[in-house]
Amino acid sequence: MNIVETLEKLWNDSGFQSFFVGEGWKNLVMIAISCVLLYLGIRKKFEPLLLVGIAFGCLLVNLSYFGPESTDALYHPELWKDFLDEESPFYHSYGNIMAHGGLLDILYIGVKAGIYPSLIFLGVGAMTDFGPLIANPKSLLLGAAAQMGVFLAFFGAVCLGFTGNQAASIGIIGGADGPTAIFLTTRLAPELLGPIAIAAYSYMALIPMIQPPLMKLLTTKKEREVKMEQNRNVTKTEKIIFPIIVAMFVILLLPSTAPLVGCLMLGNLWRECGVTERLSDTVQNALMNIVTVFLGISVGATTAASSFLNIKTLMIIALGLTAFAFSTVGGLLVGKLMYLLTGGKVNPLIGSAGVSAVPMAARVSQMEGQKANPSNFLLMHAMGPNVAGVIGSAIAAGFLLAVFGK
Amino acid sequence: MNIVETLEKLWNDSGFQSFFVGEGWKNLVMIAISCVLLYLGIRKKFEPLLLVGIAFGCLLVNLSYFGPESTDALYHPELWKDFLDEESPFYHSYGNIMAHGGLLDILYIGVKAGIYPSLIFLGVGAMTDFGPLIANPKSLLLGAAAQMGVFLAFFGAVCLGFTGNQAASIGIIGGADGPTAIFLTTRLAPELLGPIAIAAYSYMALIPMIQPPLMKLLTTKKEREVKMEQNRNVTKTEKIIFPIIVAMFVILLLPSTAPLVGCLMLGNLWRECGVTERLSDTVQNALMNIVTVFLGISVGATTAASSFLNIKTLMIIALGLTAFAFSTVGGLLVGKLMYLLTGGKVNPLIGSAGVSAVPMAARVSQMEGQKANPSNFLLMHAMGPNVAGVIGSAIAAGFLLAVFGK
Amino acid sequence: MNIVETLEKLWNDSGFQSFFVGEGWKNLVMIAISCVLLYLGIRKKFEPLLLVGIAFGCLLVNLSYFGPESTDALYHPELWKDFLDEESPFYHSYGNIMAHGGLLDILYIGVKAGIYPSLIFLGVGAMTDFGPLIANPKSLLLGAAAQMGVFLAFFGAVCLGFTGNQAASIGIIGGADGPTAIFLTTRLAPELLGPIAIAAYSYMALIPMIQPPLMKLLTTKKEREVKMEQNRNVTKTEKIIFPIIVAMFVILLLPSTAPLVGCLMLGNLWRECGVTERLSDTVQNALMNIVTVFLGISVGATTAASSFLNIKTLMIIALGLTAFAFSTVGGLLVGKLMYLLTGGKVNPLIGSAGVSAVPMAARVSQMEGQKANPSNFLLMHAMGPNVAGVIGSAIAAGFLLAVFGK
Amino acid sequence: MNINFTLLAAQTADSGTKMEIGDAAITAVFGYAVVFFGLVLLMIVLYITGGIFKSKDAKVKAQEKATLEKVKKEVEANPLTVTPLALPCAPGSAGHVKLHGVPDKDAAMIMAIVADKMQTPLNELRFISIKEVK
Amino acid sequence: MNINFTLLAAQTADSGTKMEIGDAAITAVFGYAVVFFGLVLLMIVLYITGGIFKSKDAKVKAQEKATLEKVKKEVEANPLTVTPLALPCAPGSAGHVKLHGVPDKDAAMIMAIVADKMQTPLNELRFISIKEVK
Amino acid sequence: MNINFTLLAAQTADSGTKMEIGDAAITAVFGYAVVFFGLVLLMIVLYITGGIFKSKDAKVKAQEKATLEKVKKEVEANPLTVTPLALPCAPGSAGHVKLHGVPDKDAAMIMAIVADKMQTPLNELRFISIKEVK
Ligand code: NA
Ligand code: NA
Ligand code: NA
Repeated sequence: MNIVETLEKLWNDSGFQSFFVGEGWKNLVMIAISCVLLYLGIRKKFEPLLLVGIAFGCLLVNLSYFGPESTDALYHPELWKDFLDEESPFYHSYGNIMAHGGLLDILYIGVKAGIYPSLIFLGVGAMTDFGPLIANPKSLLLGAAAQMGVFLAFFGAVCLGFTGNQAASIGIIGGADGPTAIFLTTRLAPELLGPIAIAAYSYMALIPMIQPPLMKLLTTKKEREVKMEQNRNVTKTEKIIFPIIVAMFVILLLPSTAPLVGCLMLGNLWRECGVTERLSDTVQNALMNIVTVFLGISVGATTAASSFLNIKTLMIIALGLTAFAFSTVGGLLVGKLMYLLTGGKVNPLIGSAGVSAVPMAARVSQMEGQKANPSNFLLMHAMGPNVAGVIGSAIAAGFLLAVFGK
Repeated sequence: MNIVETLEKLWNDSGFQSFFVGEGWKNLVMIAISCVLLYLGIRKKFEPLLLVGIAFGCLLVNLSYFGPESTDALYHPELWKDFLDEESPFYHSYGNIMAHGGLLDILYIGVKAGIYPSLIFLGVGAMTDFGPLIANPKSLLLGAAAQMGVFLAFFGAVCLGFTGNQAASIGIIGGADGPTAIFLTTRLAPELLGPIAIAAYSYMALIPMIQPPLMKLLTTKKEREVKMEQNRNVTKTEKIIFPIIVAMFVILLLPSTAPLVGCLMLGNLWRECGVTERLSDTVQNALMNIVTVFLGISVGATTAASSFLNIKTLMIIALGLTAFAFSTVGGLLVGKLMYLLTGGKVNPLIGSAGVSAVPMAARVSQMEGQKANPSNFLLMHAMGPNVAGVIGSAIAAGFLLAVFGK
Repeated sequence: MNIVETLEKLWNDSGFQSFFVGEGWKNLVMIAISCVLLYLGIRKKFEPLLLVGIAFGCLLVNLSYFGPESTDALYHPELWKDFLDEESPFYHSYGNIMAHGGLLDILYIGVKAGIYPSLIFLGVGAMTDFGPLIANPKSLLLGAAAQMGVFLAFFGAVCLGFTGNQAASIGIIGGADGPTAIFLTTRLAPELLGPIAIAAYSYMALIPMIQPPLMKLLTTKKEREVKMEQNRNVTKTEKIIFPIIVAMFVILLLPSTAPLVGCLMLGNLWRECGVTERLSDTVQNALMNIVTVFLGISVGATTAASSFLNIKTLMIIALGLTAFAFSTVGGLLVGKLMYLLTGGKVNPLIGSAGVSAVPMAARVSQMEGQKANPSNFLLMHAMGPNVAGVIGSAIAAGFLLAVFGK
Repeated sequence: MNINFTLLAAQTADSGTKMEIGDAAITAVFGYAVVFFGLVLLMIVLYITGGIFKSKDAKVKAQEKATLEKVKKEVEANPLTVTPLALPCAPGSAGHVKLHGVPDKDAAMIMAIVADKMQTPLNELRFISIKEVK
Repeated sequence: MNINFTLLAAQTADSGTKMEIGDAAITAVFGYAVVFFGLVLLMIVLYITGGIFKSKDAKVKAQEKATLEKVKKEVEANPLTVTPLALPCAPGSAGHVKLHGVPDKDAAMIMAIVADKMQTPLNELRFISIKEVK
Repeated sequence: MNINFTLLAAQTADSGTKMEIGDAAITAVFGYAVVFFGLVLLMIVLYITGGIFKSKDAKVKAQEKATLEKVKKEVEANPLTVTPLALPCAPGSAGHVKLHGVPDKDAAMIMAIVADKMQTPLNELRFISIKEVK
């Protein structure tokens, strides 16, 4: 044990000097970005449950990882490179990750294996009341229409030079559904997970700023003033049968949606069936929170400087905004169509709620409706397309997975 | 990307057409069975916490798995075949399951490794008051007697042509203890897990229908009318020492019971020791519910059509009923013996509670006792054999594991 | 199936006879020790949340493991020997553990991979109010001073013939921080995990007996009577910024501290940021309790007789006490120095709280202060050094890890 | 610390292959169509199952209407009575309550607290009277 | 999609080997005997440890009996008093309470709520009087 | 069961290598120094950031002092009023309350219960009066 050697080792390991070696300055930039994300999450309340974790994960990885020699890092991109490399002896070896990974590598296994998004969907299902959708099945058309941004952004991304897999992952940002976006991106283009997850959650939080201008642009005041009839009552039995039916049809149509749609509907069945409150409560709370903790920090870990700081990230941010905007437009246009076809019984403002982002988008519809006509209560009507949008995004993801997945 | 090819791929993947290929119709049958199980769980309240999950797992796997080419399936029986095949390069490789499995394959790892049943027993221990058993140790004789069905059904299964391992797994249905049955079957005959788990949980729910006729048949009205003396008080210290002693003696006798009995007794110690409420609460609630979620759907996943729809399943269902009936009979007969030996101080109705199925079987004893004599309160007396039955089943499982396990 | 063979097999497997074969008597001794630990945990309330689990894990492993032929054992030291042996085909193979391990082997994976201590630190962070430290940053000096025992015990252990790795693990007992001790020992000297964990938790419980004599010995009555000025108010923003800053500086300085300090500070950020109560609550309760359950029993499992019953364990217990004592002394001495330098404004009793053991050591300072002067309220002043001690121990562990880790 | 940044860059290799813009356009249109196909299919199924339940629903609604009108009349007859249907948190309605010198909001709060504490929906409890103690 | 169903069938191969019926009978009887052996062993141990604690128990019981009788007398002396020993959820007894025009069940509910809220067993709280406010 | 205890002993091989006592002494001193270095660094950073926030703090304190004094005056003017600032569990202060024949501790309890139930800090609730019903 030579004192000079030890001192040297400590100095070499230390992040303070790494900033000034090679591309270490990029880590400084990423640390600044993580602080901005923390500010957005905490002060601006941008989906803080996930964004604070993602931002802190980003901070941790950029404090501890300066390249493959950072053996103490919490996350090791090169291990995951081996994992994906068919030539490597560690191809598809989670054992290698467990044995040589840091804490965030190990937590990331749950993202990679698609466990966390599925478990979160169990909780989302247990929190979602599909009643407004069952009462008004044509909401599903709006939920479908509002996937427009997914496919437009996909097309745009291909035009900008992204591969098919990457473009599909970027497109799904327009689904406005965090877990779905993470699930698809992990499978199709894991190298883009960091920016895509951040874009997805940030834009979801920005829904109240993104949607209103488009809503005013695309609808007339008369349309926005439309009051809708009260929905019919939905019986308990219908609510119980609904998740079973949806699981059947959607999974048969697109088996690749099974993990997401299956979990969403199982969670919903536990919620509605009336004899499993314990489980419904646990998947909404303890389990969902634990998974959110793990998901947040491990997604944040994928933002190691080298893979985040490039022009692609900027493109993803731009394409993500496009995706959100056009999904809104898609929903509004079909909303207008329904307004016309029903002779003015449907308020087109509920179309934009089809992007999902439950329940934020539905609240935006409610607010805009009330601005046009203070006695207008669109919330429950907008909840139909809103929850339909979750199913719609899952189907869009299933399609992209079927086409681009191995 | 050829549009026709894509369309064809989507069509080939889709479950809609798979029903009409080869043995795909069997999946339709299984889907119908899963709906029946959902009905039993939700409307008939057959142990819904597990049965709803099992049934939905069954639904999901039969919607997504139509044979080894269903790469998007949630569960892949062929991966588990490789896992058990000594010749396969993936023999005993959980890594292969993680890398190539679906969501339910991955959750099933916890079943396969015996984790879930053990963790559930932590919670069961924390929920169980062994006081009535400590107050009245001869309850243990009834708990032992009520394992009769286990061994009779085992014998019957061998006669019907099952292997020793399979017969042991079928027999344990008579232990009326879901986690124990799952634990043993996973180790001895995993190919039968689906039907055995479903039989075990369904018959537990049917205890109030299976037991009363046998109770009336085997006891006289005079016997049923017997009022029993109040149990002595049990001190806090005795309750603390009890789990330690039981763990010691049972594990020394049969080390193969260690995971189940060890966890049961640790959970109970946390309950009784008075300084670990936090842990007692967590293993009863958050942890137990999370494990129940995972256990239910992954056990359900083992009901892929090809392994469920055969004559063996029907035999298992018949043998399981035999097992429950004869366990009840065993308990009642020894109850009658105790009635005779104590000069009429013991009501033989408490014998049937020895099958465990806590606390349902004890409630049935209470009900039947009150029918014979409205001022009769057998509940606390029946709780003794009832909790003894849990230990009895664990010992029976330990014996079968020692004989048939590798 | 030969009946005599079966009987013989059952007898051979049984623990009853194993006590009298070879070194089986050592298991009896360990069982007695586990009962003593249970007594200390339950009756004497020595950190019962962990000690009851550790003691029961110790009981379970010594009831079921009598050497490599105990295939039904809950924990298999020889599997972990292979895991650490570079020559073995199972070197660093968690897959081998999963496939051939018992329940406690599998739960122990979370210890080995460093997951449990990190997750516990998430909860500790969410439970800790760093306000008193922020109000009074010079508390950090006391938190640093109170690591004296760590390095003295390290030196003592080397003198007694321990290797560098082992000495480092023994020294960290003086950090008075259970998860940190477990984290470091698992990485540097896993063969000593059992005794080190037990010593660490036991001495933490003994703080109210270890510290007061030293406090009286090293301080004058006049010093102990000093009343301190009220701390300044700390704003919400400062509390939010604190965990971010600490994570930055400590991880940059010593990247090996990242899992512990990162998790501690993330938990604290969730606590303070005001928009993530759900997560803060979950990491303090459900998640922390679940991890405590797993950590306790799997740490207990490492106390298989052969590795626990030797002279080293006694040395560790003696060195651990030394470590605690000198950490207390270190804190008190710097406390006295601050008393002198501030002209008597700092009560040196708050120095001993720097050993961490939150909040016990701070309460001891409060009690001793009040004994000297009944109107003295040192608690909030002692909380500063107390929480600083947690960071101090993490830095000490990071240093030792950087020097001795691979 | 001399990091091989070429290697590092290689870690972020692109997944999948580039595709033609024409193919992308077809895929996009086709995908959007599949989403519509799936959700329209589901819509049809829901209309079918919904049809089965609507007849039951009609009966239930008729019954409810009657109850509501009855309550309305009572409320009109007694202007001090509140029907806390608008309570944001507690599910269900709570019949009606006489309030003596207690603001409506406070009464609603007290009722919600008690209902919450007792794990009972408000409509299974009857509050006869809430009076501020002076 | 041409699935190899022979392969599929092979996936559900039987675990273990067939056994003779005679062996099965012996194993069954023997197994049942082992279960009895284990639980009888445990019974003996419990009787031994139980014996140690029974003497203590005797003392405790004597004490409790005295207390109960005292309470009984008080109750008989004051017919309006309730001893909510039969409360299903709240642990412990709550001494006795005077009720003025409030049904017993309601009083028990209120007491259980407050005790539950305060995380205090009922026997550490004393309710002097519960009166309906008219 | 013939266990190979040599093998067993080998399982607990020592991690790492022996070290010289001199090296150990240097490492120990050096390690202690690193801990001080780290925490002193942190202390400096905290003093810097703390400085930024102290000016704000000063303003806040001034404001609070004024409020406290106002409350004090009111309390002195009305001896029956309690300011439950010392409540151990409930955060925040609750203004002041008139108590009629109810012990302070009971009143504080009731307020804490209600505040806890309503998930509202006490300072957002106003209790006008708590009176024991006789
Ligand atoms: Na969507
Ligand atoms: Na049983
Ligand atoms: Na410390």
